Amino acid sequence: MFLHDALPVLKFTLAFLGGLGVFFGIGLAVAAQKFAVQTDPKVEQVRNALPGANCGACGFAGCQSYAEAVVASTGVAPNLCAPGKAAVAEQVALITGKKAEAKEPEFARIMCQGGKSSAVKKFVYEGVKDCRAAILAGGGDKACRYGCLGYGTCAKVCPFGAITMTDEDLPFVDITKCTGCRKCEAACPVKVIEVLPASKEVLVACHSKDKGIDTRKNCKVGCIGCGMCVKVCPFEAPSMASNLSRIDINKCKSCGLCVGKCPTGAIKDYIPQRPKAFVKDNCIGCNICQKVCPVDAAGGELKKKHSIDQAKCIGCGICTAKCPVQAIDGTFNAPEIFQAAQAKKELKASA
Amino acid sequence: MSAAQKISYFGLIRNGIFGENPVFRVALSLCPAVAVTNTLKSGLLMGVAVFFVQVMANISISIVRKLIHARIRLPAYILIIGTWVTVANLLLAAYEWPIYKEIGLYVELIVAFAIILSRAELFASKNEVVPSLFDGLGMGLGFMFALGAISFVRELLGNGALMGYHVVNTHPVLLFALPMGGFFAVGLLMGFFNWIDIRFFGGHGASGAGH
Amino acid sequence: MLKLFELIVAASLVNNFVFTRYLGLCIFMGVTKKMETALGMSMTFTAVMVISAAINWVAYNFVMEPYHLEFLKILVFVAIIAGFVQSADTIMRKVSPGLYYKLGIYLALIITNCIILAVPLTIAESHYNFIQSLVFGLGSGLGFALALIIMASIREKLELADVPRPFQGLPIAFILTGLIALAFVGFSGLITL
Amino acid sequence: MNFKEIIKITLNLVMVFLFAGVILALVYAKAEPQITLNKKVEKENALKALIPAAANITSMGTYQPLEDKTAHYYKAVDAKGNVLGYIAGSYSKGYSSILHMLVAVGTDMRVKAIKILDEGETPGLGDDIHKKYFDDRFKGKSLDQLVVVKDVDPTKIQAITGATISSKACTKGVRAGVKFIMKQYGVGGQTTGAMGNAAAACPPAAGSGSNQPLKGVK
Amino acid sequence: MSEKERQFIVSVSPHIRSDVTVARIMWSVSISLLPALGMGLYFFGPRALAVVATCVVSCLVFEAGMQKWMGKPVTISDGSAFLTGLLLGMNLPASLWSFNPFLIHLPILGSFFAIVITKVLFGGLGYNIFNPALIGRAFLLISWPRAMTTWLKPTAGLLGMDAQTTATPLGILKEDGVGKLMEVFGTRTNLYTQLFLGHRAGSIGEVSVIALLAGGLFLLYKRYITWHIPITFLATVAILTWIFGGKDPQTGRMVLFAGDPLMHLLSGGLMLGAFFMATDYVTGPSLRAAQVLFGMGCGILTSIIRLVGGFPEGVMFAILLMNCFAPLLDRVIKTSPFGTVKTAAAVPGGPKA
Amino acid sequence: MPTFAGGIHPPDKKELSQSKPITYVKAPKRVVIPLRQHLGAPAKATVAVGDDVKAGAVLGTAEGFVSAPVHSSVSGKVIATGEFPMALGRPIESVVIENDGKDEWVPLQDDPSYMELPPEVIREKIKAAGIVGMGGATFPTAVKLSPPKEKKVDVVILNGAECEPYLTADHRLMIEKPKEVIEGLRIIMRALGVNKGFVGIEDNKPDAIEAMQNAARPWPEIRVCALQVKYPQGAEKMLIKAVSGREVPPRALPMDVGAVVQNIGTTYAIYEAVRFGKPLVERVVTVSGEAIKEPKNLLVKIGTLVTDLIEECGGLLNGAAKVISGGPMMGFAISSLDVPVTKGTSGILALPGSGLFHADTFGPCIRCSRCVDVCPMALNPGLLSVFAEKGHFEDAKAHNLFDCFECGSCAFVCPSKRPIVQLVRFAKSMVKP
Repeated sequence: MFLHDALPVLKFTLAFLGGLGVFFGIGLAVAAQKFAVQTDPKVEQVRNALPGANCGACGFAGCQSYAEAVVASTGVAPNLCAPGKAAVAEQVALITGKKAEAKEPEFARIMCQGGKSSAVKKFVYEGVKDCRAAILAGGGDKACRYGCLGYGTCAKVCPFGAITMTDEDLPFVDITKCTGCRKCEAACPVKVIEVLPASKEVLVACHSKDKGIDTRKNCKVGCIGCGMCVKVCPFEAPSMASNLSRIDINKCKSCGLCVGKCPTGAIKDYIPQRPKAFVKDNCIGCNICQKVCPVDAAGGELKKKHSIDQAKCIGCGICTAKCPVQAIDGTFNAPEIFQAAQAKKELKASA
Repeated sequence: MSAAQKISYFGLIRNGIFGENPVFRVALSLCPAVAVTNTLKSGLLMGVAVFFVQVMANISISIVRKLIHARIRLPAYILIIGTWVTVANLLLAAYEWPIYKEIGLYVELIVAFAIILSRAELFASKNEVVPSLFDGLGMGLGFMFALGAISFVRELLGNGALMGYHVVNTHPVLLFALPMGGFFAVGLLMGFFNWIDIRFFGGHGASGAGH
Repeated sequence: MLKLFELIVAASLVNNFVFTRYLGLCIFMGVTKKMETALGMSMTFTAVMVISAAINWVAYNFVMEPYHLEFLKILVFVAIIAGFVQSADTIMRKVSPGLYYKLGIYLALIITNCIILAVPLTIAESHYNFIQSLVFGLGSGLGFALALIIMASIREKLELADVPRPFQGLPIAFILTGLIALAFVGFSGLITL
Repeated sequence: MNFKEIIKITLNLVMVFLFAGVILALVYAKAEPQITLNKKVEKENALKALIPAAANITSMGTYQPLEDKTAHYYKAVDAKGNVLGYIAGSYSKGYSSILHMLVAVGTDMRVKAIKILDEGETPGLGDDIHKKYFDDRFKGKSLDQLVVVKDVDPTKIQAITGATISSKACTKGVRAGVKFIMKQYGVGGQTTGAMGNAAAACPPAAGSGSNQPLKGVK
Repeated sequence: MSEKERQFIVSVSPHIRSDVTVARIMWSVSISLLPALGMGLYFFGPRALAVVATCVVSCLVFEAGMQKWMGKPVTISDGSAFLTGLLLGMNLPASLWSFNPFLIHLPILGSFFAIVITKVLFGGLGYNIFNPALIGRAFLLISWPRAMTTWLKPTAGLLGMDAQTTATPLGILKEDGVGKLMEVFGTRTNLYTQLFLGHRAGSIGEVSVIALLAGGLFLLYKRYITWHIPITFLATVAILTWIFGGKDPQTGRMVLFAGDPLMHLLSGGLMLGAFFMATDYVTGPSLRAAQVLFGMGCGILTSIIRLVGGFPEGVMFAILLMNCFAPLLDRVIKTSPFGTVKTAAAVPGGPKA
Repeated sequence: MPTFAGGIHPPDKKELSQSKPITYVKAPKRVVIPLRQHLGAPAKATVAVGDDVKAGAVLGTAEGFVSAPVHSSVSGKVIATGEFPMALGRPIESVVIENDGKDEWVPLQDDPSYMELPPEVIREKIKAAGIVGMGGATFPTAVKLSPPKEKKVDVVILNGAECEPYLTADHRLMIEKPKEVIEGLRIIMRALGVNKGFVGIEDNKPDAIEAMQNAARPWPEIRVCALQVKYPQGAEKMLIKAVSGREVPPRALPMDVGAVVQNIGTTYAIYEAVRFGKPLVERVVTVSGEAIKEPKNLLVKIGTLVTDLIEECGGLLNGAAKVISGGPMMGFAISSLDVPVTKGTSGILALPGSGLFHADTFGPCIRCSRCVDVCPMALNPGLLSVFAEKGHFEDAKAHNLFDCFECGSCAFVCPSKRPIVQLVRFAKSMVKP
């Protein structure tokens, strides 16, 4: 009964729709064939990753336009597709090569510690609170012309909110948010920001090339070029050039020896808590550690198990390196040294 | 259905309501969010219509996904969606006539909603029937939730009523009952949710297309 | 003639699709971020609107009404528009790439714009004749173009504003659209059709 | 792409179309009677509400009230066949929309009740024309009393505060309806369709038959 | 501090500035509105005062509260929120302050819409797209149309608590035509005089043309505003209403060149709008050429709405609509920098001193 | 009265020093002479520590076409070379000479027939004297006087506008040395082969106009014209517009419209160089401001430290908060008084803290268009400042950022007290022209 009612409707419907189908099917197929255009395979790939809803939320005229734009221009972000969200963004980024391969993370490091209380200002600056603008007025108000101006341009340009300004008017980098994108480095007019590998955690936080006496006049925490760090470093990492010490990050082992020796505190140690050395039971009491310890932390009676004063130890690892029986653990280089010793032993054994 | 699958299906639904809410987060399908949310009832009914179309479209596209030629994927999907929209339209007209008279045009326009097409392409055309069903459920529910929230605010402010029952006995803010009040309601709600996101969950507060 | 003029004014200003009928919002919010896209979209959209009004009028009045297939209108309208847009897209890309990159790329956006469907539906419901349908399509297109251009120019200006963070992007765009809609109330009662 | 591809695409599309067609045709066949019924019931209810005592309300044909529109008019009789009154559809140009209304007129040619079916007047102001307090102002008014005034005057139509245009438009529409009914059925008027083209020529929109009396629905 | 250690101030030039500040402009505009406000209070009594005071106070509270909440410096002393409140209050009917407890909050809600939605959400002073006071009024008009179109009869009494209500001149014109207007006001001279002095129904601050003109001329004299917007606005309205404003009293059809421009200039909120609202710096275009177009646009839209549109008064919507177009005008109309326009080359005779 | 469009009327404050005759300052014990006092390449040092030099001796030679040599302003011994602080903030390579007090000069040669010299010789003399634009721009004058062949220069304009408030150096020079200035103008005209000369003087210096008119009377080709008082009337392009009616297109030079503009002080220096062969080693400097005990116009040896000048004028009053090198509109604030006067220093102003404008806070742009009205270059400075503030430097560039010459009129009138000039300079530093 019901079907009987529906039949005439069905008849017309199917006839009409079938006709439309044939018309469009042939039309579209022929059009697609006759007017085929060669496209960049990458564009095609991106296009397929996109939802294809042509919603326009990305600000481009549909998915095809966005795909073309994102492949063609490095300035177009891969995460503009709103319906696609993170998953699509990831795919697009991979296809377009906008996401770099995994490598050691890098962080922005501020190479100045001359905050409000330690650096001298040469005048009272009035004007736009932006370092790039402030430097146009008398070259910046810090007496030291290598110092951080402290008007927070880096914090402003950081796309990740990783930089905040401290009470000392110095930038503080939150390394959990910092991606090493170098935006701040590019924006800083005094070039006081360097982006360095995350593992390099002992740095001379000063760029002053002034003579030591001038630096001292301008700032309490500047590098005065005294050369103490050069003398104390076991790895020959720091070197002096134009009144400024510079640590070669390829040589530096982050032992932290220089940090304590620097008379002005210009060398900054980014390791929040230094490892402390401790003596293992296989100590033979040779006293070598006592001799090499730069901070007089190691000691004890000869032939007895030594101990290390945890309050003094800076975890520099010299004792670990010098200990003939690898009895001191806990320093930054301990695993490395133990491994080397083990390899040596095996080599000997095999020979 | 294993326990692990259940969780992921639940995840799909939750994703639709919160993570990728089609209105507040993805910011698509905005016209009905503005136009038919002046009362809770029509808002919810519109939500039901979209829910129905989304679920049915997801299912049917998932079924036929391997048969459709790549060249005509888009037209074919639109046709499938159009079919279900017509079905929803006819059913509403037959069984919910009074409300249908108000929201009819917008039900017909569901066919042009980017959200349905984009879920079809993004999800249903790449997944099996059951996950597609749950994705449709999630998106549909998310849409219903959003429309419910907007129309709740608007009916309360604009008519001093909820589901047609007067709850506030004052001269209401007529603006919110008018369609243009939808713009303000949607804008303010979006801002409000962003504010919550920033204030309490440390989010970036970027909603949808508005990067 | 006056009637047709009134129809254009009504469709573009008094009953502006975006500000008084609340349609086409997704595209509206998407393409008004840049003036350039807004302009391209306006032109393409207006053209497609007129053509689609014509084709759909023919289909509706010569096929669907005589055979009582009105209930298929959604499906048929959307199929016709999708087919037309897709072939126009393909052909244009090959025949005139210059024009394509200026205007053609916006064709893709049109299919997910509800106005493109609302126009033939309104025409079908109001029983406009052929000329009236064309004029209505033109008016609607112009109205949408006007909305896009106004919005794009305002949003360009908003780029420089200190909008509170939770409201940046879409929320403020919505409130802005609401305010424009409030201003467009001034046109109400101008023409009664 | 070759010929086979073309065929494949075409078939593909045709399949989708046909598949859609089947579903739609079936749903439509099921839903269509109900939709028709919905429309019919709605119309009947509207008519019935105007003259609740009537048992039968019959469409008597169409006429042209205002604004180039065509409207139906009806006769209401009770169970015994006594004429209770007449109802005329009417249109009028309001402030921002065309008003569509029904006007019920008693045999004494006074307004019994009116009902606004469709309007798009200013919310909160002009759209009060479909509120009861305003519609009640028409009750019992004769044609010459259908005049809008701004002060309180129970013998005339008092305008809605702040919406004189809408009030006037509404009254104009009612007048058109009353005028037509008077011309048709009033004292001295003919009892048959004056325009000649009455009943049969234009079937009522709702019913499928011609001028069959619409059965009152409870 | 010894002479040697003294630290000087360094900033980029110029090192001297004029004494005109934003606060001074805002407060001057506020002061120039006082005569009109005074006339409004004189005609509409204490209720008018209550409406304006509520608007001013709530605008200040909303601005200060939002700034505090968002952690920005509180800048209400610059007078911009005060001015917004004042303008909003002066754009409302005095009847808004009534004994109806449901309506008392309207000025407060209007202020909320004006300050928070229109201004603060867009970034505060300098960034709003629309004139806050007008949006506040439009919002109230849409939401409470009845309350917003109930006009008190001007009584010139100080105790106008239960004064009668009546229609505004433009309302009468729209609904009943010129005939009725003449009936109410008697003679044309009387009509003009009443409109000029402000003895008519209307918003609190818009009625007295003479007081508004005084304020507007003061602003022009002080150069806080320029002629570009107000004069083109007024001129356009005058010309258009003169051309298209005439109606045949019998047939009601339009008669060209028979309008009454003076009546249109003096009535409604035109003076208030032209001198105080359309000239808002923030929401108008910034180049003078664009401002002329802006003023013309305002005039055209006002005339259209008054003559053929739905509302009796079109100034508010005209300005809001032109606010939408201002960024576009700014974008299209650009300055031609010095030297880009070819001038008649070489005048070796030198200048004529 | 002729002028240009736009401009402002700042309080001119010239009464502080305009009636004070130019007084000669005794050469200080020590002078610091920077090797770069001009636009272009720095001069190359030709002396070393320990050398004895005479006044007028060359300390550094010009390096390249756009450059100028630097001469010693005193006789004595070179006691140091190296970087020394300059008024602009950044240290600059300089020569420090201890004055032996003998004031011994290198031999100078008076050439009374200087008007018969061929143009090339004139240019050569000017170049050798190290003359640069002394209004502040410090563009090497010899370069300005050597237009390429295709650019036909037909008018020379002397800039007597001195529109900056406080400054009266040129004003005094015109009153006290009108004959010499006119001679200088004639030399320039001869060097350029031009027979039309104008002297543009703002109307607030009637005595200068009169003196110059008297001095110019014998020469019909020279005309002294009074100009409307308006800042920045003395800007090259504005002056050309006011005097000749010609507009110099953006990024073009005055010579592109056939005009050459010279500062009064420069013209005087040209006269001295061409007539006597005297290099540019001294200049007139106005020392003024409310925080100076006795404002004066001083004839100063280049290289004299600002401290010495201020002492000469009785010292700073208590409460001096800002010291400016140049005028208050375009000069720059200096942070230390131990900086030398250079060829471009037209004035030293000391302003007291009370009543001083503080630029540390400013409001948002309210788009009042005052800056648009006053901008002599017809730009939209407010918009440029917003672009710079929000980091839209490319947009700023598209709105003719680089046409701005930083006259400061916009910042002067801005009711929001926005540091528009700083923002413009900021934007300029962020994008390439």
